[in-house]
Amino acid sequence: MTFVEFLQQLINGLSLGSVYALIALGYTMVYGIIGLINFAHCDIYMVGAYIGFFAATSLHLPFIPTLILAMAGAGIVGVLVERIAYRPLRKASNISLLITAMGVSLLLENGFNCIFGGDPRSYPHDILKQTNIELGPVHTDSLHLIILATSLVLMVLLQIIIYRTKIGKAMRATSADKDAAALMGINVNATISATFAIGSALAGAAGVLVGILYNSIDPYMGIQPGIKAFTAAVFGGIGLIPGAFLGGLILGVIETFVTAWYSPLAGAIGFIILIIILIIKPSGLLGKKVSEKV
Amino acid sequence: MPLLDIKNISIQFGGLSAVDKFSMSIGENDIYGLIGPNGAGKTTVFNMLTGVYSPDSGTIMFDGKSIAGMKPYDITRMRIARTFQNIRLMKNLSVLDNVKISFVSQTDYGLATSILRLPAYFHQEKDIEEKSMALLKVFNLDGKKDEKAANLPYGEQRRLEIARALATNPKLLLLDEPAAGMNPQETQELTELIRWIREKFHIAILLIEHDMRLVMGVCEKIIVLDYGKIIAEGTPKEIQSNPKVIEAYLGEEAPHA
Amino acid sequence: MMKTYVKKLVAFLAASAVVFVVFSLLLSNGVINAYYKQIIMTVCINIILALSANLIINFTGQLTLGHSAFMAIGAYAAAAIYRVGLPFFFSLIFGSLVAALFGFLIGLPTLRLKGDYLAITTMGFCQIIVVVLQNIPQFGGAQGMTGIPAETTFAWVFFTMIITIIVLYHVVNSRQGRAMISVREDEIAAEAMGINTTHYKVMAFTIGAFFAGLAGGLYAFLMMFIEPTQFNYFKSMDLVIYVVLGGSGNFAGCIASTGILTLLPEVLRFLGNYRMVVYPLLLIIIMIMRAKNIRLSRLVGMFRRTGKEGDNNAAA
Amino acid sequence: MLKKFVACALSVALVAGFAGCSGNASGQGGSPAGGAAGGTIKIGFIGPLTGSASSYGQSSQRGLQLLEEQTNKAGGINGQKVKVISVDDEGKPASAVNGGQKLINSDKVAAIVGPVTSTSANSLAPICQRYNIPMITGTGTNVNITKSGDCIFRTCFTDPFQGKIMAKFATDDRKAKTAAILYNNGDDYSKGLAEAFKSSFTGTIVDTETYNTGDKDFNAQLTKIAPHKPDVLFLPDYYSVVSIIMKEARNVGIKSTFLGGDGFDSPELFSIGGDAVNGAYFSDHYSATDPSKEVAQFIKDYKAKYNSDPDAFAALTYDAGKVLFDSIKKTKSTDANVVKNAMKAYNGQLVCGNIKFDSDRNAVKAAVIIKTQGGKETFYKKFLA
Repeated sequence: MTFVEFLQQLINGLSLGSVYALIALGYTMVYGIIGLINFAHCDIYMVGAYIGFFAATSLHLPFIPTLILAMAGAGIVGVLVERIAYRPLRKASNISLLITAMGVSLLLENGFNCIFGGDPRSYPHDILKQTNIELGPVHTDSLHLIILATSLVLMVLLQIIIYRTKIGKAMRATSADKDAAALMGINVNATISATFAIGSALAGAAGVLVGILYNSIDPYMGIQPGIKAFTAAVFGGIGLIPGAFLGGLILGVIETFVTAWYSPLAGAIGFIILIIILIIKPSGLLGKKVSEKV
Repeated sequence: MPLLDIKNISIQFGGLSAVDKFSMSIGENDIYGLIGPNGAGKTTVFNMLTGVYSPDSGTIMFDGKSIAGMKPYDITRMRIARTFQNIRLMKNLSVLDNVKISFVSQTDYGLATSILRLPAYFHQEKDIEEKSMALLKVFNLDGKKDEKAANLPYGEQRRLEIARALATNPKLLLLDEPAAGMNPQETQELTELIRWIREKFHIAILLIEHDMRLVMGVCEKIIVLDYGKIIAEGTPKEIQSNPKVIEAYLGEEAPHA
Repeated sequence: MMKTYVKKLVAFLAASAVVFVVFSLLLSNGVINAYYKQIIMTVCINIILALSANLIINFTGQLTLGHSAFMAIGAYAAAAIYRVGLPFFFSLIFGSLVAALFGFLIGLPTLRLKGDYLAITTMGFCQIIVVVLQNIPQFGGAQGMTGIPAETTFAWVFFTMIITIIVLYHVVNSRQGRAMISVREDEIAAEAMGINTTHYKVMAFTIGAFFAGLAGGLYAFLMMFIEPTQFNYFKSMDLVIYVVLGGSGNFAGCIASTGILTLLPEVLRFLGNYRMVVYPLLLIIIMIMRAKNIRLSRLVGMFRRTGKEGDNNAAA
Repeated sequence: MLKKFVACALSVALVAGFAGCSGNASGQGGSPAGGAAGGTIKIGFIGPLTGSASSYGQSSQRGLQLLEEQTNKAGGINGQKVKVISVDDEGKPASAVNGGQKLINSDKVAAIVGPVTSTSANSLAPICQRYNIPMITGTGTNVNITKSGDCIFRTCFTDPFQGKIMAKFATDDRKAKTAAILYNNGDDYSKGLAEAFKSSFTGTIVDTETYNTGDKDFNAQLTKIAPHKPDVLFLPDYYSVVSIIMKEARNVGIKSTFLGGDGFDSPELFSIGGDAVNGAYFSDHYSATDPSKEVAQFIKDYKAKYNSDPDAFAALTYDAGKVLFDSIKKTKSTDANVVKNAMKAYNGQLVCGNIKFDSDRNAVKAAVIIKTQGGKETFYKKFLA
């Protein structure tokens, strides 16, 4: 593997990683605040892609309005899912919430398959020009850079929201202890809805961008990237915004180099790393160790 | 040779020495109290004794063997039992089942015996049943043997936790603030109970407690800890009048009566 | 103590024999055609799987999302060794032992983890095993293993289920079972009572893996064809759903919920395309009902309540 | 404890009974001769109508339903109406077996068209063989499927056949010395074709890389292949995946000619892949621009019913149904043994070319090589391996 090839694979890794990071942000936010492995998150990503698709094709909207419409739409779906399916289970055990999330995931996937059919659809070609960028011997393309930039911007934006705004403080309080937060006068339900709104909007944005990048969307597009992004979120330290971003990038790079080395292993490498990390440092790369007081 | 002999154990958490050269020894049938203001290191000493932490230095000899750094379940098998400050009962299980669990480490029939229901299973289970019921009768909880542990009133939950600890047939019983949250009447009953346990089970007891009525009423010897160091040792009367103890508790020089 | 136990066991075996005879008659004279026989046998296999997962999830309180990996190992090991010439019964046992070994190997490192982290790690292991199986040429890789003879009959499946129920019931109602339940209730208190919690978690994992392997072996010789993605973590999720809806810790609830939830997709077949929309919808509704304390097992209870016994708990 | 168990077992039996009568209610009583009860001939269809392979299943179903409509409009077979009963196997072998058992034993179908995916076909074949129900798949290319017995037929190529064709095409027509292969290690169709190509390609295979179902980023593999500069890059997978690979390959600077199998055939190939897809060659059963009247008629009828262009799945399943319907018409009976023999002796000109069966009941037919040009599939060459 020549140096140029190494550099190119690094760029490939970062591009793939930026896609994972973008989706992982939503996962880590929802998990960080209400401790739920939201299986349905990757399907809200799919819903966002479809809303963007219809905005771009039937409403002929250019890129920015499509993106905003998709984020808004996905946000609303996220809030509805939380309001209808998750809120009644707020007191229930963790496993019941997990199963309900699984149910919502299947409902969204098969529902969309029933309504829109399973055939892949693609965004109009001119919605976001994908130009090839040559940096000397190595190359990348404008779309991957946009995705990397978007996930960076969204990460910073999220950090500001969470650590600089009132709603952010409410989120952190709810994440620390729902009941205590309620005692402090924080409207826990509104905070959780806000978390889902933001997390789902992120998923919507990811859906549109990735839908355009690979130029194909289908009702089951969320499953595979969902697992990878979720692995990245845990890998980076579940519940930590920078963790999701870092975890996504590192996972992308590692997966790319393993694929380059011996590709049949690529499918499992994401999980192998995850397990090693979890056994050595259960709270992930950036997470801090939380031991139970006797 | 004392039952328990602790020599100069200390432990630091991130540079802050929680316990500094703590030494103490208890005989076969003594009741000692360990008191001190909050954060003095009482529970840390307890946790070192029960294997939750292992001391940075010093030795803990129990029954002639060193137990520093041993795993909690091994220490229990060395016949040291403990209760918890915030009563860790098995809430969803019945009172009887809570006690039966203590006999797991004392019985030895294997998995195959369980699966095939060989005679050894029935003998040992009958034995467990009888011992558990006997213990519950002694703590007059036998009437509520099928009651869920969570449904018991606070006083009875504390009694069940002590009964469960005694079920592991200990030589030394460690009580972690047993009177916490108890009204005077319950504390009085607890004092009787502890005295009675010592007579009936011939065991040593080490008690951490803030409730002075209980400590003074029950303990033969009291050790006072402050900022991880022993500042006083002696009989209840000596401790009551010791100026350093009062200062540690009340914070300023006591007016000379 | 022994007397009551023997009485209960004999009554249970008698009842099972009655059920077996009833079903065999229905099968032989065609009232239950091959389609329902296939489903009922799948129900029995799922019950073995659910009970083994129940031991880990409900009794020992360790949420595993990778239980179907042991089913895969059992299926492939049994099918492979059978092809080498081992008779059917010993192939099943071999498959189960290999699965139990993996249960032990996977259990040791992961069982230090708690709650969600354990769930994620076991899910990871499940996907790794699927990828590994896809890369073993002798097992046919992604094309799967064809030509497995149909050795599994209704008798095999039914009696294996009965034996599984008895064995797991015996484990739960013994000192080992009590130790596992104490781990679920409060691990720190259990350690303070002299129980090596890791030892019993790994034991629960290994026993669970053994029976999952056994169910996998029966599945392979029922389906006559196995391929890796059948056993991915979606299958584990099905098991978690059966176990959780079965109610915490009682055998009858777990059996009932597994039976009903295995039949549900088949009963809903008349819905055609909407089947896979209605099924998750029902799932969500059941979970919400459950949270509002309208328990599925109690629903079934109301439906066939005879005695006065309440929803008694673990050490039934 | 025991009382509970007996109660549960009875409740499970009850539910099974309920399912039983609901099942029987839909079929008008079990008649001995398969599905020929009274007015209608019942034919089963199995395919992934949900799950990640749902677009292939739905497309195949549309093909068969088109044939059903045409046949019934023309008075059915020997005066009897045809009724297609569809079952969704979610792309899972276990559901295929359950679904198949339902069709055979509850709906009492005369024969089964499908399953669509090889894994489901492999799992259902032995069961159809055991119940002596003819099963004909239009799209299951795994070579083991028809080995289950004489009831099992296939109207598409087998993986080895198609792999051999593309290997010969690469060396003879494209004069390729070096080749690279990129295939889905988790998919039976993709792996089968890749291995067949590898074994019959006379040139040197410079690199073989794999990916998994659901992957959409192939830059890592393509960057590794690029320096080898292979003459041809063989991509044995379905259109929804290969279109993305070709686009990314051009971005990575790979200039090789793309080769593939019948999985390429779909109008979506161009809408997803864009310009990168042009200049590729793939083997297929028929060409949309083939002047034969069967092809033209099929495309016209398909467009009329669904106002979209058919893909290979629709055409192949249409043909599979046609072979079955013609055989039942010829023998004037739905008895399995009679129909089976008629199908074995079948020789007809269908949408996907002339079809007759070899001793293993695999279709023997000429392959067509299609070239993608200017956003359209164009007929390039007929090819008899």
